[in-house]
Amino acid sequence: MTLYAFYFLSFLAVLGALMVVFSRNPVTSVIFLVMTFFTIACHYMLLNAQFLAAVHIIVYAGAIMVLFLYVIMLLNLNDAVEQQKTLLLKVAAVVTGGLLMIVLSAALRTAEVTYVDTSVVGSASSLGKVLLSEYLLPFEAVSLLLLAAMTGAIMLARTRRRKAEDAEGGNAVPESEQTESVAYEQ
Amino acid sequence: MVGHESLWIIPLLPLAGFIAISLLNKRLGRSTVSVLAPGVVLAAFLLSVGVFIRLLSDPNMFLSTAGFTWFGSGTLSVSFSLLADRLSVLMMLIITGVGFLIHVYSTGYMHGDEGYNRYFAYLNLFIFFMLVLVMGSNYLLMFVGWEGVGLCSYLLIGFWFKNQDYNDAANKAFIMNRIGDLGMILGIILIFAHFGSIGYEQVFTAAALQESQPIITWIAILLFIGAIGKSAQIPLFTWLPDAMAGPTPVSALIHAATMVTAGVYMIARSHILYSLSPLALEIVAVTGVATALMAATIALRQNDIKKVLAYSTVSQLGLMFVAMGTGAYATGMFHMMTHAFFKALLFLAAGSVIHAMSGEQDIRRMGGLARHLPITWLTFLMGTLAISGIPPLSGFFSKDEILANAFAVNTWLWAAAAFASLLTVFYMFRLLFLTFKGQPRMGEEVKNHLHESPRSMTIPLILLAALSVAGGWINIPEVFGGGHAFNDYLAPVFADSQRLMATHHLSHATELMLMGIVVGVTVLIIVWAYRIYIALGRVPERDESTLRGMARLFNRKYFVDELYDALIVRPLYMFSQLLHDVIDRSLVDRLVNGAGVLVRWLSDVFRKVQTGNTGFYVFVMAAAVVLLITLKMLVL
Amino acid sequence: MNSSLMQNGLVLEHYVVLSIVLFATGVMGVLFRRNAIIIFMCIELMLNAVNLLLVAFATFYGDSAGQVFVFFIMAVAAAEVAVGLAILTALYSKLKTTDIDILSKLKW
Amino acid sequence: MTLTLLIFWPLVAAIVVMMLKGQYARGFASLAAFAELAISLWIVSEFQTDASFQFEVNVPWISSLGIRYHAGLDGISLLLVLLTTGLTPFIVLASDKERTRSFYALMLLMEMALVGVFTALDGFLFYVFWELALIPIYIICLRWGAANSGVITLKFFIYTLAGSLLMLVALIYVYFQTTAPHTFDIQALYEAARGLPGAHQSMIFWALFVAFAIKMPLFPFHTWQPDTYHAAPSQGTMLLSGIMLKMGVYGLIRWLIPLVPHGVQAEGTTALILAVIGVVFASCIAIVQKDLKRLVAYSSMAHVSLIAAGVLTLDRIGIQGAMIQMISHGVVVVALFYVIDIIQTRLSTQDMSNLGAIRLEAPVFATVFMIVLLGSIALPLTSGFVGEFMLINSLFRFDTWLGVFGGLTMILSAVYMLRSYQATVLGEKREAAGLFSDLTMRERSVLFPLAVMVLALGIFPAPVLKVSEAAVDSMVTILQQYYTMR
Amino acid sequence: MIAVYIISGLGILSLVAEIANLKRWLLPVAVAGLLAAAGLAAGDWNTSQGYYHDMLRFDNQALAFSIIIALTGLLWFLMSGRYLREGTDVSDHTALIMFSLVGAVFMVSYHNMVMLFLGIEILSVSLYVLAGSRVRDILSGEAAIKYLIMGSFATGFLLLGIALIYGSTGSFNLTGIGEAMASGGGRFPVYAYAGVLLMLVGLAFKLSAVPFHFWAPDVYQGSPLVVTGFMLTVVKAAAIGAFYRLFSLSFSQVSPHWLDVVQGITILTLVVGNVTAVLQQNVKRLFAYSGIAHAGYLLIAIVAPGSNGASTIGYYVAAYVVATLAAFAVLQCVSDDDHPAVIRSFNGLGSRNPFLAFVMTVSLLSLAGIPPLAGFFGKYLVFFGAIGEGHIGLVLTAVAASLVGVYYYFQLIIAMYFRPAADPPAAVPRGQVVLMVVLTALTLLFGIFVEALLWE
Repeated sequence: MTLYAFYFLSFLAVLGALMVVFSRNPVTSVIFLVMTFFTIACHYMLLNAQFLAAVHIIVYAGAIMVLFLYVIMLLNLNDAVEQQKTLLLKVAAVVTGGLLMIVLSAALRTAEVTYVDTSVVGSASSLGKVLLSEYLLPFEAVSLLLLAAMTGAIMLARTRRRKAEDAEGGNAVPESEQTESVAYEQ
Repeated sequence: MVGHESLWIIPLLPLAGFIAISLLNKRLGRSTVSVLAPGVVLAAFLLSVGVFIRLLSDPNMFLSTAGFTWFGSGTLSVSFSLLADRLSVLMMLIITGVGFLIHVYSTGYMHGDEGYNRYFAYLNLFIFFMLVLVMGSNYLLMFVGWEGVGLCSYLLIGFWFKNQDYNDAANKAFIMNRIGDLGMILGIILIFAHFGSIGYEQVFTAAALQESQPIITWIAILLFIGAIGKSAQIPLFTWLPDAMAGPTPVSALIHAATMVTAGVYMIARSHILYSLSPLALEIVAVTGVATALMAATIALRQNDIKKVLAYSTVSQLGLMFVAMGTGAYATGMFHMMTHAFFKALLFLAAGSVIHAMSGEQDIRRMGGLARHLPITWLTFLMGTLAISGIPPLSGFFSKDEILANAFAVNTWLWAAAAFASLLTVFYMFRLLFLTFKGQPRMGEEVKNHLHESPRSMTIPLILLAALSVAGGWINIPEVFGGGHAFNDYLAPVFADSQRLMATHHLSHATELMLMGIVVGVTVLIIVWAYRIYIALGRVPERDESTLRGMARLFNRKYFVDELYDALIVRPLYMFSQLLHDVIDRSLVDRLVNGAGVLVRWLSDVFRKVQTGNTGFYVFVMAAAVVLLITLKMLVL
Repeated sequence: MNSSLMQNGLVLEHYVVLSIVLFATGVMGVLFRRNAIIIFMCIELMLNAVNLLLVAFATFYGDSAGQVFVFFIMAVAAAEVAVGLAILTALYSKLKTTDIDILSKLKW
Repeated sequence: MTLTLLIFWPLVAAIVVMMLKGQYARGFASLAAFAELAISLWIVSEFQTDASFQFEVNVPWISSLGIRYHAGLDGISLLLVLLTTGLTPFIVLASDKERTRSFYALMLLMEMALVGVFTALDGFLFYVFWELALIPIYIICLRWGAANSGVITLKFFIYTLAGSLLMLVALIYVYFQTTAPHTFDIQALYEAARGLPGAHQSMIFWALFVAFAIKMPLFPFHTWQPDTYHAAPSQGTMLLSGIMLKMGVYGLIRWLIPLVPHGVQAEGTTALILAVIGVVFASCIAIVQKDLKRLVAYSSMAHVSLIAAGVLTLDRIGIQGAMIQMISHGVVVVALFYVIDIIQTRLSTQDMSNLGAIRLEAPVFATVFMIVLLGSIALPLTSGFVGEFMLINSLFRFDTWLGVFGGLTMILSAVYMLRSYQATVLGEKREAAGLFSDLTMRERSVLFPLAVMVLALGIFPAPVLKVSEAAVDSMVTILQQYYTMR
Repeated sequence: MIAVYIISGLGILSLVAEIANLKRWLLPVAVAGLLAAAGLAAGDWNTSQGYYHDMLRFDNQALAFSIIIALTGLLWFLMSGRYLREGTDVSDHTALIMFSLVGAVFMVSYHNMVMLFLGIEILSVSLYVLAGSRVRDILSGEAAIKYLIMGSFATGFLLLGIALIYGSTGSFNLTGIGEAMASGGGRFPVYAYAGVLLMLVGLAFKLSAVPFHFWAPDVYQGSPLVVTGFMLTVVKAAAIGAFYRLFSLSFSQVSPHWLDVVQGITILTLVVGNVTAVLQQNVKRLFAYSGIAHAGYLLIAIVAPGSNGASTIGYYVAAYVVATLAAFAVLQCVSDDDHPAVIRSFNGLGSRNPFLAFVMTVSLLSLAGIPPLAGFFGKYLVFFGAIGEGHIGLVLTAVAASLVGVYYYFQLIIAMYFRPAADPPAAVPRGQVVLMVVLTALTLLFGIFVEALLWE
């Protein structure tokens, strides 16, 4: 039973992934990616990692994908026709991806069949214990990472805004810089 | 007999003269130089006489100095020390004696030349090196003198350095000598390798105890190559006629009397090595006779007064080598000595002629000079008679002995040598007649300036003429009841060889007969020459291109210069150019630069791979991963 | 140990293969597309494949560490996406495109 | 301590020169160089002529890698140190007044590196000095060289660097063969390398030989040389040819032959043949050169090839000949290049076809030139002869034909040197040629001592030979023992 | 460990400084803080302490690299003070640099894969932003986006590798992994081996080793000058530190499974890095390739660490960092981000400003590996180790490659001293003079006191 669920979910996950790649419309890609994420969350459930599954949905579907959608909407990309690669490059991409799959699968083939025991898995509390004891430092480090990302994103946005303001203000930017920025835009 | 440090004074005197003149060049007046330069040589001569007298007392006596170690390493040790035995003192006497006379002569001849001081400096330096050559106590010192005189010869041939032809002649002389010198130095190295020493004493003592063996032949041949170069034998003789570019006294001193005979001296010095090697002796003799013939034939058709004498010198040197090659070392030395007298005389007299003719050297523009230059004429006549072997002049005795020895060894050798010496008679008298007799053929202006040379020049002429006449009398053969004094004098020197060589003894009758034939034919030739050049008044054509056959061959010196030019000089330059253009620049250097070009090319390729396209970069990364996993996990 | 695991029949190797397939699909996507946003999405796909693999291994070993690692990956993914999209929007305001193949001024 | 002073005094002086005002630079630099000469002469006076290393200093530098600051002098080193300290003052004196102070500082740096190379007894130290010598000369050639010197000097630099890196690899390899704890000490390296099997020794031989051959340079590693000599300023050329190429020969004697005797035995003949080819090759090419500097460059190559050939015969006469010939060649070639420099500055050309009749106006110059030239063509009683005789001697006894070919240099050197003399000094004055004033006092102060050295070395070479005799003897003896044991 | 706190604190402080208007004090505080961090790290020498359940372990190797990173950061601040001050977002920049320094310290002191991963990401995320910080410059944006895409892509491989290794060994701890590897690769050896290769790919990317180097030239060229300087020094130091740490602590037992690969990558890196640099005209790009090339030399030390690989790498990195910073300090004086330096820009620098030319020459000579400068000893130590382990072929390749290196470094020297000056004399700010003197002196002194800089 579980095995069939596994196969079904796997099928959906792979299908979703392929659709992400091959969809022309970015929004469609996003939808399929969300689908894949859901199937992966289901896999987590299968593996008895309920808490992780929940977090996964929240973070990926709830946050990251929304961000993607937001940017797509913001930049109005959903109806922009994306330049396609040439057929040759596409074939090369598919071949490379396929080869990577085949090669890795072949390389990672083990002689034995190993079953996964789902009984001894950490719940939210067990995970929390590990996370806040053994993995306390990385936990804090992630805060640094997020802080850095935040700072960076803000810095980029702020600089751009300031530049835009300068452009409006006119005389705030020296003549030479203005001409240069024009030159770069060409 | 070590410890005669006073020997040093003899070579050092002329060296001091050289140093004084060259350092004080501008500050020394001509008159000072005129005294100083001949003075030191005269002093050296007098000291040599002193040595000579000391050596006369004891046949086996020799003097040597302790000297100092020049250089050395391991078993090689070269000492800088001098040695005087009967052989070297003979040479010293000739060098300083004739040298002195020529110095005196030069004070007149070079009068008015702007390089007067320089000239005498070189001349003194030459005397120094020549003395080192003959007085050195080992082969390397001989080599020092050997190359040193070569240098002086180079400097003096190119004395008038503004003339590039003269410079070319000087270069030619030096380089040809160097070819011989290479042989000589290799010979010396072989001596060192074989005997473990290069000192005369050690080598000769050791050699005297040895059997004949190939290595000694090689030594003898290599040394002889040196002699070929220095004494202008086939195939290295062409520099000597060109060397006439130098001032005439130089030709007399260096290219007739002393330096060119160094080869003869060298063989006399190394006689034991040659005596041990019959093959080497044969080579010496054959080379000598061939050179004698060749040079004599060439001389027949030369029209430059000095060139004729130069070829004559080559020819006479050939005769000396014939003597050496027949093992008659003393005879060779004897001829060397008489030749020094009469050839120096002839050159100086020729110089006197040139001096009078305002530099003209072509005998076709001379004639009838006997009236204007009586002393020169007479002395030149003496010289000519001497070289022609007219008894009882010096040349007769020396040449006769050579022929006699040659006859004893090989009749053909004798025939060739005799023929060469008869040719000598012809071209010498041709020269004499064309120069001094017949109708004057020079221009009026030259004719009006004709004058006998100053005293400083004529006195040496007279003295040398006297020596040319009387020089042979010290070695009057037994046939004429003489004591063979000269041979006896040198006998101790060659004693070791004497034991090794089979003694050829001609009966007096044969000897007399040979003499008779040669002298008889000589007289006939003189008459013939007189007939052609005086009675018939035949003067050689101005246009030499009309000459045909043998005459052309002789006139153009067998085309040897052209041959060398085509076979050696040009190919060498072409080969060098080829090495430079093809091997050096195009091959080796291009290989080296090719590495750079390759790197730049690769750089360009690698650079272009960096397309700036992120998709491509990612693709390469993914492909690399695939490749990596495949190779590492699946294949290997 | 094996016998007790037979019950639910989940095979570790299956997860490995699934992860690899998802990962390879992500890689393919990165190679296949020119739109930077899609490429980011494909990279998310790759990271998720790794997540799945980690969870499978964590379950196999009964070790929470693997699952904890997944948290960190998620956090990093979020941060990367945030920064990435920030850069992208910044660039978009100049270029009016998210096509990465146009960005090839830096080369050679 | 004395030795440390000897090595590092030029460095101190170089720093001082950099601080001086420009116009005092040459004066101080030459004073410093003469001071260095004085130090080296003092060392000579204290030197015992035996085979031992004297004035040794030996302190740790990088002890975890077995690297020490270990330097000392035996006769072989001392001679080359003397050559360096003896020539540098004259090269400094020979420089134009206009040169900036960094020029003199670089020269002094160069002197330091050279003295270091000749005294280092630690493989690593040797290497460091070896490379160090390259930098100043590179900069000198680059900055004060001809218009096209950029590419040429870079080629020179990379080429020599290639060789020396090979040498470094070989030295490190040998280092690891020493008994633990590994060390770069020369004796330890000797022992370690001598114990290696033949094939390894051969590899090491070639790695080191190529390094040294490039430096000298030997055929076919020479192509950097004529261009570099030509492009470099004359002082650079003097340093390069007078002293620097001796580094290669010194390397052969100190760091190659005793290190891998078996390798030398197996491969030395090939190397020797290359050297002899080089003699003839370079001499022939010198004949057809039109540019004086190139001519002397090739002649220098011919001479050094002969030196290398003599060393490779492993004969004590050959090695001693090489020693004296190195000194002689240094003196002669520095003088020759200075002569060319004088011609160049007077007449702005060094092409022989544009020259002639200098003697008319400058007899002193012509005479000095002649003396130096005679030294170059190895006339007896000049410095060149003794060495050349000993070299040809060893070569001829090693192999007859090699000796004959090597001996051709006697003839060929006469051909090209006399040709150059005739073309520049003799003959009729060309109309185009400018006035050639005779030597100035400064030029005399350089050329006269050099000319005197040419003659003095030719007449009294024994003291010089004596210095290195014991060291060479002991080296040859050790070699022979090694061969008989093997 | 205190160093990590201090640097993190400095990062947060600089964000606070923006609000509290303390910007004027920011740079001095940053410099002092980094100095303190380095000093404190030095104080922990020989303690080899693990922190937070062995997440980080400050053994000597980690300490040495931490010190190098902190000091490099310090020197970098001295170099780019002007750039930071002139932009208004000094606090953002400082914060990001500080964070990336923290990431770098994690990378060289991690004892758990998590910390490696987080260290790399903290470093990278900060740098993605810094690379793109010249928003008005498209090239800067291009650099950022390229860096980001390829960096994340490479992270994917790194993570897959970590996951596979975890799958086989059941551990993220380096010691645990090392033990499992030693006992035959853990539960599923093939996973472990594949994991090693994939991690190798991920780290090779960070190190910009060929063929994972493509991002480097473009990103380095497009980024602001000072950021390029930072990436070339700190990132390179951190990457090789991480690389060495992982492969020496965890993977050394399975070296047959990666050694030949690293060798191949090394050779490729040496050749491609050096050769491609030959024709570069843009100096930043030239240094990018030079950076790739130096990664190649550093990789030799991974292949053949010898008895003391960590200190070899440490020394090499220190020498490299000092020389590169000096070069960038000069570069900053002769060019700016709007007028990127090309080789021509250096024409006649020898006469325009002899001091700058001298500094540049020394640093270039050091980079080229000419004795007695620090760079030479770095190369020497690397070759030394390799020859000791018999990798002669590798060393000969490196030798040939460094000859090519001489060629392109000397192009600059030739330009400085030989080509006629076109531009007016270059001015040097006083603070920079001190920095350059210090850097040049370090380059010289490192060469003399090699011993003092090596540790067991």
